[in-house]
Amino acid sequence: MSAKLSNAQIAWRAAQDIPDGAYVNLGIGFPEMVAKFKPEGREVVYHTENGILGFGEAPPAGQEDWDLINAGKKPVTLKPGAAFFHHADSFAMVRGGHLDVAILGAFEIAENGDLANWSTGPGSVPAVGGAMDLVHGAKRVAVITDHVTKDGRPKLVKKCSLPLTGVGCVTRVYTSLAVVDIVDKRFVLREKLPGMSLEELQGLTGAKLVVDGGVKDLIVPEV
Amino acid sequence: MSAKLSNAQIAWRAAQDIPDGAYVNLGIGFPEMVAKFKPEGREVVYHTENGILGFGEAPPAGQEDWDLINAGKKPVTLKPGAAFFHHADSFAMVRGGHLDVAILGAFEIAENGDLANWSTGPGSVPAVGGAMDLVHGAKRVAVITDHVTKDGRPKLVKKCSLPLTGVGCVTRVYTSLAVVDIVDKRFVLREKLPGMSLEELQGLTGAKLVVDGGVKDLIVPEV
Amino acid sequence: MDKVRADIEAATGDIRDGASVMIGGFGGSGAPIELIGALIERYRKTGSPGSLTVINNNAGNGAIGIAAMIDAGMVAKMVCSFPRSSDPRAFTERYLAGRIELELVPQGTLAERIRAAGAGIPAFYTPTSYGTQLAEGKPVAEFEGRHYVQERWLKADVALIKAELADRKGNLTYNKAARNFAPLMAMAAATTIVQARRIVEPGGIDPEHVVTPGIFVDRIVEVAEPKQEEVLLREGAKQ
Amino acid sequence: MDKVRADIEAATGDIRDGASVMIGGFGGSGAPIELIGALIERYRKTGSPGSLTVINNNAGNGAIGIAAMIDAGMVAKMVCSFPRSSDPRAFTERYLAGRIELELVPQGTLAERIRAAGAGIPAFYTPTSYGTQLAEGKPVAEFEGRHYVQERWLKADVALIKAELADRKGNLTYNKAARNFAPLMAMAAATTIVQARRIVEPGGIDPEHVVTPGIFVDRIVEVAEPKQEEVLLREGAKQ
Repeated sequence: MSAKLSNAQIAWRAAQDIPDGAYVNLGIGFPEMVAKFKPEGREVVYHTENGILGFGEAPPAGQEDWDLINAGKKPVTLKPGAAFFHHADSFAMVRGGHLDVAILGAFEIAENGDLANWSTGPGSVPAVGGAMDLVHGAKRVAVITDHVTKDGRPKLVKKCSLPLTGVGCVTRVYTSLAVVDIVDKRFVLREKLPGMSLEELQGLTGAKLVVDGGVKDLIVPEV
Repeated sequence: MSAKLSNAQIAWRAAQDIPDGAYVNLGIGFPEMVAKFKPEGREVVYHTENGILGFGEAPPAGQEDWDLINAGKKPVTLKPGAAFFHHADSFAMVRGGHLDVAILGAFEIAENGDLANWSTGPGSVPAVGGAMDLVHGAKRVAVITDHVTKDGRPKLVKKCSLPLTGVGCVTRVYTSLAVVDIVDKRFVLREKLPGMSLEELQGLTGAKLVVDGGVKDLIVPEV
Repeated sequence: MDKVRADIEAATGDIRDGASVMIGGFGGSGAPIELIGALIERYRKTGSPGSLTVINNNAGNGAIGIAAMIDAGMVAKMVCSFPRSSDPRAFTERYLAGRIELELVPQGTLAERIRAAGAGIPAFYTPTSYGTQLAEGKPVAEFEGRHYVQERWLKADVALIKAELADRKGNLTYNKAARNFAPLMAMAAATTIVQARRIVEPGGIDPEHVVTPGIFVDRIVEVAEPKQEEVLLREGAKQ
Repeated sequence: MDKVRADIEAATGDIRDGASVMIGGFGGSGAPIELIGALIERYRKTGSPGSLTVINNNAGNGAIGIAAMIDAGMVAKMVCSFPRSSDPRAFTERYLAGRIELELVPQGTLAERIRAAGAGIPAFYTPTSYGTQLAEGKPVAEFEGRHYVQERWLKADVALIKAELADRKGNLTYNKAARNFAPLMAMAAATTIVQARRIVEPGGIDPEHVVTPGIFVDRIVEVAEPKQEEVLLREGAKQ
């Protein structure tokens, strides 16, 4: 198996597609890393479920205000032009289609756009948070993920085996090996690591990778 | 026919039943007059549909602020502890059962508590405003009205002939002749003008006036 | 991200024939007189935008604001709760002559339908209007023994609203009870256009005091000395 | 009308066994630690109030706040969106042992169900959770070709919330993102009890800046130097 992108590199790649002036929600955990790689000169307004628009990076250690946190309960700062609001207004922004982009993590993504990212099934404590709202709210729902699970099984599949977060909601997937769009219930390959053949990539993918137009090289700097 | 209460006297009588600390909405027009007669020492917080809690009386002439008006579009002032909010929050207060009392005008009130007060039927421009929300929202919905129409027909009736504002919503009616509760879909007479016999009053009423407990004299000062 | 536009014409020039237009205000309080004026002027010059559906609590007063739009003949339909005013001639004449359509909506239902559109809620149940003419044809459901009417969200192509302060990112405050429907309409329209008495830099409004967050706002123009509809009416003004 | 109570015990003393209790806060931000503390203390002394249903975004962290309530054994059921935290032991142990019930609700649906209760909306439709386990058993409807799930309002007997400023009539402001669920819970509970960092006279809060109008508030106590849950956690505190 070829080299693959690091999480930081996947986040970098996803960040390149966020347009100037976008309102963006980054899921807790790995997706939060996308903010680090916002291209210079683009202005992005970050939304967090717990009621802030326009927050910025973490404060220096020791200067945390624990009433000023993001959805991952991590301390943040405010940018000029920020606003506070309550949870119903916050999810009006989400559900009402006002966010331009939501970027989430995934356990599995099906070729029809179904996403599973909240429950690994019985035996654990289920926790859904805002994920089910985000997947039906943002104008564009993207996923960042390793291409395969830790034990090498595909995360891009024909049909999700884990409990769904949403039906037909994902439009683009950024993985450690490729960039894949979901169009008409099919995975359409847009970019792949240059060192990897299509056959090799298909072998690590649980559903057909369609080529429709050209496939670009997925080239990401060291970050 | 005996003497009857003036509108001011009807409003005075209704005002006596507003408890200390109540949140109250007074319908536009005649019901607005109730505020004038709030008994000394009672604190009442007035709500207006267009987004104010805690407004006070009209400003002196020449000092009107036309962005500070009530639902009747009349200029008001603010009391200490007032608050502004938008229309959805305003009607959350109404529909959510947070108002203690709403006092409205009426064309007709039926013995089952139905109210008609918004439309005189075809041929005119219908206008409903907040009345249909108020009748299903406030904890107590009272009506103030002349006991009969201008041409002498009863306004308290078996069944409303005009388009309804709400079904089974009125609990007390203050008229120019009597105070009538609606209990189990019947008019229960509580107070009547002392100079008027029950028979006389019944003759001016379009449905049976039940006596259940004593009937007090309706005694109202000159106001 | 600078939502400020050079002038009202630049902010409103793409509103088209047949558009649904939410207009903030309750009576004269909050009425965006200058935004409305620009539409009327364009309609008089070019015949467009006409056949509008206008959503407001009322249906105009005297000969300014929404009444002037109606008089100009650019309004095909009003969605409102209370089409009466101290001088309702403009609407009343056309309504009684069958030349303007009316969708009458209880005020709280109107507010909630607009909020629902902004919040991605396609339908909700309310006790309001149950058993009345205004519920005819609408689904009814019973919850815990009480009857409710199903109401649908109400979206629009454009919202025209009047704010007190706006920052360049679109965060807004309002003046007193002029707030009324504006924060809801800003959420519910595809394009929200604001006239603000003053535009400040980002940071010029305390994040705790923002009433409408910028995400709901698309275009802002400064109208430093806005006309107040009620004052104009009392002056007998025409628009 | 003075909603101020002498102390927390006077404000919370009538909360009973089996009550449903909404508790403001998102993680530690907005958690009313002192109000919760009074309930725990009373439960330890008297065995009451127990068998509570607690409604919060989370299910506690470490050994303070809601986690301490769970540890004390006074919580029969949690209604929340995210029962995970940096130290979720209290809830996790009882949940996996089948000793506490969980109603898992998507976060936006939780917020909207609470608002709906406060706004007199018994049910609404949302796209959230359509086609998932969390929609099982719920009515589904189609509007304009898209599927939605019917959700019901969520009421409670009591709301415990933390405010920044309160005036004696109950008008409230909050501190930054500590606002979160509090304004909604204040609307949705039969009795809303507030701990405020500072109580001011009516007029001490600008009417334009009120976040929760007093009509939604029943009782207020001043807690001048409230503990912050996250700070306590990092100190390893127990409650």
